[in-house]
Amino acid sequence: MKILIVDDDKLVSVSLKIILEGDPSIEVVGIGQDGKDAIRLFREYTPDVLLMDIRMEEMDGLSASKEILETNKDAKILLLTTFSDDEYIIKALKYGVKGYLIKQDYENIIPAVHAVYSGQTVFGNEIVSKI
Amino acid sequence: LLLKEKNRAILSNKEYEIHNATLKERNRIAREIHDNVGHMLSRAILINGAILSREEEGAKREGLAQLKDTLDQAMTSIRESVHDLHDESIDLRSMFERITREFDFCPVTLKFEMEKDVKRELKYTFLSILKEGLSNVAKHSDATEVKVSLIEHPSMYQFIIEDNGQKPGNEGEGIGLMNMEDRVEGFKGTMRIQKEKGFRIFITIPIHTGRV
Amino acid sequence: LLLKEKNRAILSNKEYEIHNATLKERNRIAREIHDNVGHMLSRAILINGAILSREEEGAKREGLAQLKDTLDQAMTSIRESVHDLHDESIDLRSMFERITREFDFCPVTLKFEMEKDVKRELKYTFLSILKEGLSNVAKHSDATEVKVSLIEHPSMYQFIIEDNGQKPGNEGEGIGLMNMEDRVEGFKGTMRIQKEKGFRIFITIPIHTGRV
Ligand SMILES: Nc1ncnc2c1ncn2[C@@H]1O[C@H](COP(=O)(O)OP(=O)(O)OP(=O)(O)O)[C@@H](O)[C@H]1O
Ligand SMILES: Nc1ncnc2c1ncn2[C@@H]1O[C@H](COP(=O)(O)OP(=O)(O)OP(=O)(O)O)[C@@H](O)[C@H]1O
Ligand SMILES: [K+]
Ligand SMILES: [Mg+2]
Ligand SMILES: [Mg+2]
Ligand SMILES: [Mg+2]
Repeated sequence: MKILIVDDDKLVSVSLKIILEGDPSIEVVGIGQDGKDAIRLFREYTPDVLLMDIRMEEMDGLSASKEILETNKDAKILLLTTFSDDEYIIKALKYGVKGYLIKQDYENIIPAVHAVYSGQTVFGNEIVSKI
Repeated sequence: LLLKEKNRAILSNKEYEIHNATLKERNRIAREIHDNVGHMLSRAILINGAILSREEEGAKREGLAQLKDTLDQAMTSIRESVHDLHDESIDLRSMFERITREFDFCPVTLKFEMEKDVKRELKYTFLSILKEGLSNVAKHSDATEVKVSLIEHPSMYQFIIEDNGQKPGNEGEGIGLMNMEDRVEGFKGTMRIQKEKGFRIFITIPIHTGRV
Repeated sequence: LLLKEKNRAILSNKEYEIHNATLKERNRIAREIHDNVGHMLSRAILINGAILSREEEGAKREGLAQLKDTLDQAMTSIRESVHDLHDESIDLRSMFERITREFDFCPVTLKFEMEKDVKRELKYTFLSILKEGLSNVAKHSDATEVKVSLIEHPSMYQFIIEDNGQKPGNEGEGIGLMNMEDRVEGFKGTMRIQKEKGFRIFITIPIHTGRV
């Protein structure tokens, strides 16, 4: 499974990459730092799942999700957030992202990515079959 | 006399603004903590997770696991403060319970059936109406019982304060009822006074379904 | 007329109380964060330090060093918020500078010689006296210059606002000066009005040496 990680904090992305690659079936194909990177790298690598931070300086994860989903409505985007009460989450779900993950709960990240890959939805700790 | 009223209006407005200022400040800080410390902590948790994922069993792994627990606790603590802050720390139900319990002119029965959380401006409006309504009973009425109910219906809140007093006075003397009406109108609600058996204030406020 | 004055007193008091409520809330939250999250973080830093001290050079050590940096940053961020909070965000000097600079009735010279930080109530008192003093000059005086000085002496603060106006009016009509006096008395200070050449307000406020 090909994964693209986008977060404006490089230490976060690199840590996520290391954690994800503990699963031999996962390959992190690229790392980006803002929404613009996300759009560009998504086109370049067509990843199976895009893991993307919500709050980023240059272009946030919300606008990037919107743009990617407009041209590629099957894109599987899983958003990363610091707290589950992030006011943007609800908006993002309306755009058609496949859910969100709280960074702190990284132990859930491998199952979450698999779930999204197989068409399920992830709300923080919960994996939901279909909305 | 007009001035006296204005004076009182200023005071009640003041209470509101002080409350408002407090909440604003709280939210500002919540956002600050959320953005700065929360971000740093979750980064630390991820770095730790990355190291842990490559560490074999042993003393070092145990230390890293302790570190993880501690960071998780810090995160929980922040989340709780931030959450408390967003909740505006007014719990409407317990405020209603306290105010009605502390009213000592006559017994009050309270029916409180609210599901969703309510925006702070509206919370404050409910509270100030309740206070004024009860103080009016104590000032103007010979009631031996008051019934208060605040109920969430599918598309509106219904708020009733009624007493069984036998000498309903002439409204329009003070500014208490006027103030209530102003606030209710601010939420596009309606307010009616009925004086059949006792004094009854009947308020409805529409629930905006578009709200998140 | 008495009511009108009372009205104004309430309003100016309101400004004060809103400010006060904001600061109180800020301190409450600062303490909470400091105590809870700060404690947790310093524990995490210690655990990390212990692990680091036993780790050889290599990728893992680098990870732990990054973790340490992140935790240090989080701690700094908390300390800064807490510090900002305690500072109450009013910088008296810059407020004095701004108020005197923005006064456009006539030039103001400012002498500001304060060493230690001042408690927030006193800060607010100084500020409101300055504002009232200057607004009196604009309202009542034909002055072409105002001198403001706030100086910290070993055992007291000395605060003077004086203008060179030639038509010192009769005091006791408004409540501005009364308000000043009230506040000064609240700090066991003294206030004198002199009207030899121009209008001069002379205030001293004792410094409590026992203050923390
Ligand atoms: N529970 C009640 N029972 C009987 N009369 C009432 C009751 N509540 C209000 N009234 C009548 O309505 C009038 C208007 O009430 P309102 O609260 O507006 O003014 P007030 O209480 O007289 O003065 P203020 O609220 O400004 O201190 C009262 O003066 C009183 O005659
Ligand atoms: N700088 C000044 N120069 C000349 N007269 C002054 C000056 N400051 C105050 N006075 C006189 O002292 C009076 C009392 O001042 P005070 O500030 O108490 O009331 P006010 O300015 O008239 O009204 P208020 O402050 O309540 O709006 C003024 O009315 C004025 O006659
Ligand atoms: K975030
Ligand atoms: Mg970010
Ligand atoms: Mg009343
Ligand atoms: Mg004045």
